[in-house]
Amino acid sequence: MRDVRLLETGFDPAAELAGFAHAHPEAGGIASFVGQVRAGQGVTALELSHYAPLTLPGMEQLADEALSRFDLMGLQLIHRVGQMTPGDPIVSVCAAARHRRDAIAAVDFAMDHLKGDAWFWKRELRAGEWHWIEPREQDRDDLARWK
Amino acid sequence: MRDVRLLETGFDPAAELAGFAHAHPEAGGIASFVGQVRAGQGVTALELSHYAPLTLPGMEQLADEALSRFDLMGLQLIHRVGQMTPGDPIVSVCAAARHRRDAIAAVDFAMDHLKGDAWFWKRELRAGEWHWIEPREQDRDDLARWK
Amino acid sequence: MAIRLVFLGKLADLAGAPQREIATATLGWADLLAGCGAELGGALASEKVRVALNGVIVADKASLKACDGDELALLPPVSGG
Amino acid sequence: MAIRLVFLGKLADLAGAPQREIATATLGWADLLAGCGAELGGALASEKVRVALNGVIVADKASLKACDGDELALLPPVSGG
Repeated sequence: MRDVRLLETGFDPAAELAGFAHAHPEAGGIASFVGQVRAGQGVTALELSHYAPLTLPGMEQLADEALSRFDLMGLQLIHRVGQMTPGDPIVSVCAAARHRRDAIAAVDFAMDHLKGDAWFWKRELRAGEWHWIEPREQDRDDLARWK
Repeated sequence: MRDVRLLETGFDPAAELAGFAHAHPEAGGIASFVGQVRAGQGVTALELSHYAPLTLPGMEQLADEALSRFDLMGLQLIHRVGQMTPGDPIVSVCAAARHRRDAIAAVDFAMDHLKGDAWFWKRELRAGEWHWIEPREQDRDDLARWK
Repeated sequence: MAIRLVFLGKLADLAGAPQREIATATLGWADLLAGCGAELGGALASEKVRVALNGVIVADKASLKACDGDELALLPPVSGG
Repeated sequence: MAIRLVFLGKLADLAGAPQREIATATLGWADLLAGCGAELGGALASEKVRVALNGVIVADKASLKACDGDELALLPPVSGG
């Protein structure tokens, strides 16, 4: 099962994980990662913008790469766009595999690429002003591990 | 939050993940792994036994090691014992961290140790006969990565 | 006769709007930078800015040639996840 | 006067029961192996089998000395997760 979605509205990562696990009874394990808007640090809102002609096709290509690179039974990539508030989920990745290392590595791989090599732009509202988030050096290093 | 449990009865990993995520609004991300009894391959039941004086204390020590080794905001380790059927969850690990790599690495670390260095013994019922599961060479190699 | 420019991320702030139409039959990269003024043009000139022509990334910006009806997206470094 | 033996995993199958009481005041490792018979004693002799005395892993099995009232757990290689 390959399930790739770009969502304009909120979603429930635990419910998505439950549905994904239910769809893969033959898998030995399911790894997941959920990124959420951090509470604290004065951030009152976060907005993710995207470029429709590139963003979802890029996510689908990423899913295909992960499926060919790791021994997976299924992969789910869900990414929010639009405005979110602290505690809201931004991204969820689930990978089902016969053996756990494949599932965990696929989640690691997909997250590095969603973070550093997918067509999203993020800004935060702090004290009433929007600030664009620049990519971190760490994100580039994380991505370079897979080259 | 450190939450370590050894359960005699079934549990809902998605609900546990939801509760864990809710308890960590300040985390940027939550990584998880759920191991489940594989459907297919003729396995009709799986039984995990443990040794009470060692097993839960060992899991608590493992949680402490993960919390000191990685930059985490919380860690949850849940492991079933007793008899299970295909599709049932066996183990769930959730790690909350400011940055995703810590969360993912902590789940990887905890799973390798639950698999290869925790006091559990597993047997499978196939065609009406119980078969003890021997540790895999791969599990030893996985564990050796963290030495 | 028009070419549509789409500005992503902070480039939209610099451009003052997420989109802009340019009434021209053809547009090259140097024309685009020159036509955008010092601040926006300077930001676009960064090698980190990528360009998509009708949804396809342009490998060599210098050889870009957009025509009437095309959509040109200006893409600063990403920050997703 | 008794020492309780607890057999884990497949050792319980070989022992025929998960627990056994031995009516003795003290018990060393060699006594234990000898008293368990060829099949179970042979399995216990593996260096992969670990031993816990009252819930504490015994570092050097050869120096083990269990006394009346002690619990001795015999632990084959684990397979959790």
